[in-house]
Amino acid sequence: MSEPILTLAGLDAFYGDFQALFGVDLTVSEGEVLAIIGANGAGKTTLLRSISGLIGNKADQVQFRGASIGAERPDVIAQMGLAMVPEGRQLFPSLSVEENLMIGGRVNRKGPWNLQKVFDLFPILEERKAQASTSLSGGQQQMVAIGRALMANPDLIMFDEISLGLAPVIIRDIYKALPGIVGGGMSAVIVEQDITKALEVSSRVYCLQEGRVSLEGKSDAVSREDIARAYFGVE
Amino acid sequence: MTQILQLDGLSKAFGAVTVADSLSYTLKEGEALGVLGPNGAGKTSMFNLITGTLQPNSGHITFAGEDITSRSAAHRSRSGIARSFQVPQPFTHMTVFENAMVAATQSAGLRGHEAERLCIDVLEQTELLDKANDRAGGLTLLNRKRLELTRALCAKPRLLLLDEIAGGLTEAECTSLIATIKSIHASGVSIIWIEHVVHALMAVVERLIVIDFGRKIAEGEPKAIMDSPEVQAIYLGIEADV
Amino acid sequence: MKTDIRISRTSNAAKVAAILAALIVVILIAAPYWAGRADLRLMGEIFLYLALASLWNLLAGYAGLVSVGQQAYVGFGGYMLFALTIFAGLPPLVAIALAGVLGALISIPVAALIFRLRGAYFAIGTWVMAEVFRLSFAQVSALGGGSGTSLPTDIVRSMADGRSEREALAYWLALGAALFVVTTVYLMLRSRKGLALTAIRDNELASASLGIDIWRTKFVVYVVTSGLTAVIGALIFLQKLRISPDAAFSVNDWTAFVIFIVVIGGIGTIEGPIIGTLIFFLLRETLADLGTIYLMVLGLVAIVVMLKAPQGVWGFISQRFNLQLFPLGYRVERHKDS
Amino acid sequence: MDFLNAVVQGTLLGGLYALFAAGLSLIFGVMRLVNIAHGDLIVLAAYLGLTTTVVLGVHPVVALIVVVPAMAGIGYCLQRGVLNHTLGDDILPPLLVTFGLSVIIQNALLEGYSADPQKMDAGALETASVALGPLSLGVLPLLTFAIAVAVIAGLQWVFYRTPLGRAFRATSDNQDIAQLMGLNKRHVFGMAMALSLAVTAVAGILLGIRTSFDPSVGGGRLIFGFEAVIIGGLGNLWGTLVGGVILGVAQTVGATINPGWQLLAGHIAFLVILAVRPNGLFPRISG
Amino acid sequence: QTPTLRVGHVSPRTGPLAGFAEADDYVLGAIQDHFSTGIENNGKTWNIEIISKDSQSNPNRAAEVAADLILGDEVDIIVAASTPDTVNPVSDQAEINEVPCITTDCPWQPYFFGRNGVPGQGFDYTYHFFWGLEDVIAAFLDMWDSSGVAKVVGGLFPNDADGNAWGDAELGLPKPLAAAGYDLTDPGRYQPLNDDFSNYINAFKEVGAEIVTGNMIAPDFATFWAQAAQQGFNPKIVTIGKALLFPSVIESLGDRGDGLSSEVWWSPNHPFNSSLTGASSKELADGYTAASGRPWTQPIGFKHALFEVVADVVKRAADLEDYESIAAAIPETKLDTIVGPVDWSNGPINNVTKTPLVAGQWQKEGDAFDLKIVANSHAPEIATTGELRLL
Ligand SMILES: Nc1ncnc2c1ncn2[C@@H]1O[C@H](COP(=O)(O)OP(=O)(O)OP(=O)(O)O)[C@@H](O)[C@H]1O
Ligand SMILES: Nc1ncnc2c1ncn2[C@@H]1O[C@H](COP(=O)(O)OP(=O)(O)OP(=O)(O)O)[C@@H](O)[C@H]1O
Ligand SMILES: [Mg+2]
Ligand SMILES: [Mg+2]
Repeated sequence: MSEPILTLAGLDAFYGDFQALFGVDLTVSEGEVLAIIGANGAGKTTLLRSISGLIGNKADQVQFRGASIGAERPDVIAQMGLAMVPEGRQLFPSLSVEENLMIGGRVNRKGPWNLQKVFDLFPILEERKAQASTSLSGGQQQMVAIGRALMANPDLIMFDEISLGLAPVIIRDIYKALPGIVGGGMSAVIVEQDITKALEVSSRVYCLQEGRVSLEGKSDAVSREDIARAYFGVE
Repeated sequence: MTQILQLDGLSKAFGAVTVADSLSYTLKEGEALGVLGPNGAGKTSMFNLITGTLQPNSGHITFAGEDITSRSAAHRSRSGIARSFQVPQPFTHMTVFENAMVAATQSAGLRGHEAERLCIDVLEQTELLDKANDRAGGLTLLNRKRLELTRALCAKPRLLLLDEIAGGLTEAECTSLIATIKSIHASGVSIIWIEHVVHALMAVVERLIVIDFGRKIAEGEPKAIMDSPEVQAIYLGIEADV
Repeated sequence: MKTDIRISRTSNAAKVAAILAALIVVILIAAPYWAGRADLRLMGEIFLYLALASLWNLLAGYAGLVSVGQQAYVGFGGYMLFALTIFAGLPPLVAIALAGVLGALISIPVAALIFRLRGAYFAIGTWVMAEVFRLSFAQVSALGGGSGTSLPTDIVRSMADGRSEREALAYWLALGAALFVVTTVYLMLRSRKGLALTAIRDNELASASLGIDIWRTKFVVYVVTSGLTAVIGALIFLQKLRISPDAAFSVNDWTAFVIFIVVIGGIGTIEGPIIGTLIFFLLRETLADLGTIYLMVLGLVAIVVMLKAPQGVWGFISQRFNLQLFPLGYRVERHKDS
Repeated sequence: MDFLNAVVQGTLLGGLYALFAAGLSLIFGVMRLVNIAHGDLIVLAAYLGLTTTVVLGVHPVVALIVVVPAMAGIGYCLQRGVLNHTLGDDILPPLLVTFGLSVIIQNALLEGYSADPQKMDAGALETASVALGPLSLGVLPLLTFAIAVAVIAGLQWVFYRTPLGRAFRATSDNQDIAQLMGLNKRHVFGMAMALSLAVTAVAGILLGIRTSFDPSVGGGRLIFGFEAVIIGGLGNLWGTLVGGVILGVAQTVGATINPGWQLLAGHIAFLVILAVRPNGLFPRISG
Repeated sequence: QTPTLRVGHVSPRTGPLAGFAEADDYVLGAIQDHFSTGIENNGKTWNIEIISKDSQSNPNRAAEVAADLILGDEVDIIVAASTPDTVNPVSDQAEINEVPCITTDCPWQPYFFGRNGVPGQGFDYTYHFFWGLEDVIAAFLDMWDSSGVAKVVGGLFPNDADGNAWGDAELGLPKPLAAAGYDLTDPGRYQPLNDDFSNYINAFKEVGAEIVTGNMIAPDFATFWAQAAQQGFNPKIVTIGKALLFPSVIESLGDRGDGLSSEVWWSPNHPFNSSLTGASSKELADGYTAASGRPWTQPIGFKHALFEVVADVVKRAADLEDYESIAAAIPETKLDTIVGPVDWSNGPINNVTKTPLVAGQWQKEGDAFDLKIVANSHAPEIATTGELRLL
């Protein structure tokens, strides 16, 4: 296995005095696709928010490319090459499709992705580029959200609930695009409710339960029973 | 049995997202109904429509003989509809006991010792009595969900709406939760229960509906529903040989 | 072994505080017999500000209605005192009470309009309302228009015979108003309505789903607060003897300073306004002669407190020592009987 | 004729109000900040302009070259040093902090410049006029109106056509996600305040030419600014201009009925509009 | 041991009215120096302690500090000056708290009627010396009559204490102006800090007004005056009370300040001397300019005179320990002060006495403006220093 690009060491996370994550340890290797699964409210989104800096942590609880970033500001972390496709897409409603993509490119990192490349990946977006982002269908919005993250040319991209609320056909399209995205050596973390899909695209999987890692393993090696147990704590 | 709740062609959309699409069904007094559907199907939104946190674009809701479509959430609560929130909504700066008291005094309309007595009893039943003096903001997720149930029960509901309260429970906890809900049901309270933990649901409900994209796609006896290939495909993600 | 569960609504600290408070109140009631005229007047003013602050705290800290227009009711109450005594010939005490009733009444249509606004819009709406009050009273020439008018000395003299009796009466009225307001706020918050208010402040979504009519609850608080604020306004201008639109509807004197008091003391607590009032007057009495410097210090204190201790002085203390002098909550106590 | 004159003069007055309001509208739209000190900042700008004209002996309009960057710098520092720490769901902290600022600015000006009314001498510009049919219009009010339109058009251009504007809109839509795009929200807010106070500088200079000012006149102007912003709808800059004009016209028309109703008429117009449309006439986002 | 008599003083040191109090430090300093040896009363020397407080130009605050002085510092006499917003609240507090009070620098009508005074009854403890609206009208007419302009006047009165008094249909300008054959156009009371005077200008233009008069605060006048030019309204005489008192205001108007006129209550040319120091008006004014580097202003004389009256009352009071006795000494004053004679026995109404008033015009001489006295027929002892020029 190659060098870890991201390491979490004993990560705790809080919302006020409510603790949502308890000592999570996790690594992502260079070029790997990692899946994170878990029930509603298990803490998956919280985990991604902690990594991306939206929730402040202790500096050394999150290491990215050897730097301790746990206490960094989110914009600094973004500049370092960590991008996120947030849960529920969260496009900027006052920005057009093209502007949403352009704002993703603000960090100005060198790399293969640019506006044209994103349009090549999702041709429908080029047709709609001047439209308000809210007028798109859910699937198209998800494409914008992904394109927006890619525009930053990140080293590690994180997807939160990549297929949530999307029709099966669209989910299929999105997943079809995935290899083209992570193929170029980019590492990825994918949070997914659909376990079958999650296992299919990832090399390793973590399961969270109530803010703790309840399972970790190679995606092709974990069994359905393991997952069911890890998911609900069902014995 | 008389009917207690009737949804009649209920529709609601947020821009392009349709969360309720001509939704209609009836619930009989004392009945327990299970609701299934994939994430984002509109299940929670349906509860929001019934409790009045959302206003439908069209359609009607009748509760206990009264058309409540345009009544306030508060009115609906006082007339006997109680719910638990999927994402718990505790009064974070109040203690657990005070959270319960809000429901007992405001919704159930009880006063003084009567209200306090009810809260104590319910807290005992939901195993939160030990935490009665804790600030609700500091509870773990599990206890927050228990608090949701506690508050709903302290409102002395005729209709109880439960939104994913079994998620994340251990087997033992799940069993005791099922027992609790069964006993609530046995006391004559009508129940609608959204749950992904299917076996828990199956242990309690008498009827099941399945929702996808805001549409009711199946309704009927639980076992039959679970066995239908359509439900298997949509809900469990088991794709029938594509 | 069987456990016996009791619900307690008080604490030892609160019991001690209550005894102390009773003692202090007795001493304060006797003030006309031990304090000088100046102290009496200063204390009277402190009580009136305490009352205003407690009311604003109820409005903003509990009902979430951040109003910067409460001077509308202070001024309205003051003007009603003048109008009712000068034109209707009512005795001042009756006029003060009636000013409260009228204040509550006029706040009803006002609420109907500004309750359509939220957050910052609401705040600005209340301010505009107060301006409308100010400009409207400036058009009433019977009350002196923009120049204002003085309370005829006969009316003031009719309240009590002799200067010191009158001063004592004014003092007791102020003390009584402060006690009444603080007690009312305390009892209201301990009641069912208070539980509803606290719940609304925490989470409106959950409150509505638990049977709380949010609009009505806030409306009632607004009307009650406005009525009482008008009473305080009448008392204030009974002391001042002269009223003019700019003085009566001064946003600085009746709202900004009051907000300052509440926020410094600790918003959303009953103790906060009390502490805040004491701090405010401490600053004022020591620095007011510095003029501009005093006001700059006041501004600076407001900024520093907001940035460093947004929960205010009392919030800080009560968190530190887990102290509550006016217990509002419930504690579940278990006694083990064998 | 009376009426026509009232409407025209009111429209021009509205330009001044819109200028007072444009900066408020900008920061209100971008970060939901209610800046109570805005009126005093306008007065501060007027004093800076006065000092510049006196020290450098230049025309007030030329003083803009100094005052605009100075105010922008003050705005940026103010935002990063103080106001950023007050932002959140609660509207009280910014309210109280900017109130504190307002008191400090007012009294510091009083210390520095005394309470004497001051005025900037713009020479012939102050009294020049052009005839338009039966009406005689002051060049200064016309210029003010034109500048208001230009400033708003400029802000609109920045807002909708530049990367900075994109950053404003994105941060205003969703602060968290904007940060994930590498935007430092503190810096973005700082820039918004800088821009807002740059506009304030223009407003302050024009105010100082139009009328005499002293440290206490800021508060009275502020409320018109807020009204214009709210009438126009949150974050809608052209709406702010319309709001200013509505206020101006309501005031001058009210004054022809009875001068005592001048200000009252403006406030009443504001309340009526709110009663009918609580989100203003042209809300960009429901707020 | 010498007993101490405390004198409370309230004035607007800060805020929009601060111009009125800008010479306080100088005047009070000089008075205190003079009082340092004490004042003799019934063969006994009394120390005089002056305690001065700031009303912040706010009537609320004025009432508060007056009460502080009376109740806290327990002053034996309270004095106040500068506009009804300071004078009235202080007097009200004094009256109700039974403390002798002397005030000035506010026309007597807003003082007396603004406090709901009843003619023939008056007040028990509060006394006032200044001039009245009848004097200002007389002085204005005196100035206008000689100018030869059309007798069409535009009136600008704000809705504040001064404006309401000046514009009052019964007691203010309208009646005497009409009696003197002037045609007054008064569109109504505007709210102070007005941003637009178009409707006034329009109304004045329509009737062809050649004279503009009124009582305004400086910012409002500046707005009006600029708009008048923009909208092509060019009156020949502009005589405004209050706003045009101070040289700083005139200077801030630049060339447009030249030729504006106003009432003159006191100037270095007034032929009166201080009963305390013997200094002439010119010496007092020059003293201030030398000490502060600023031009003289009219309130200087009256502030000085206020303490002249205090000193005189202190000397004469039968029993300084008794407030009733001090109060009784005030109406018996017959004193020639630096602003003219103060004698309550010949006042126009209870508790009020008047000092002479003339009219003046600001005229530019070189770089500086000088307030020339241009009409004096009602107070011929005050010599004119210039001729009225039309704008
Ligand atoms: N802003 C917040 N304030 C308080 N608690 C929060 C907040 N956001 C999330 N939580 C709580 O933190 C816990 C973890 O939430 P998180 O959103 O990380 O779960 P998740 O695994 O992403 O769930 P889902 O599948 O529903 O997206 C939940 O109990 C949730 O209620
Ligand atoms: N206030 C809202 N505004 C816009 N969209 C909304 C709103 N509330 C819900 N939605 C959208 O409506 C859809 C249905 O949401 P809902 O919460 O009802 O789903 P659900 O069936 O309860 O899903 P889950 O099983 O994940 O809880 C989702 O796509 C959600 O994003
Ligand atoms: Mg999530
Ligand atoms: Mg749901």
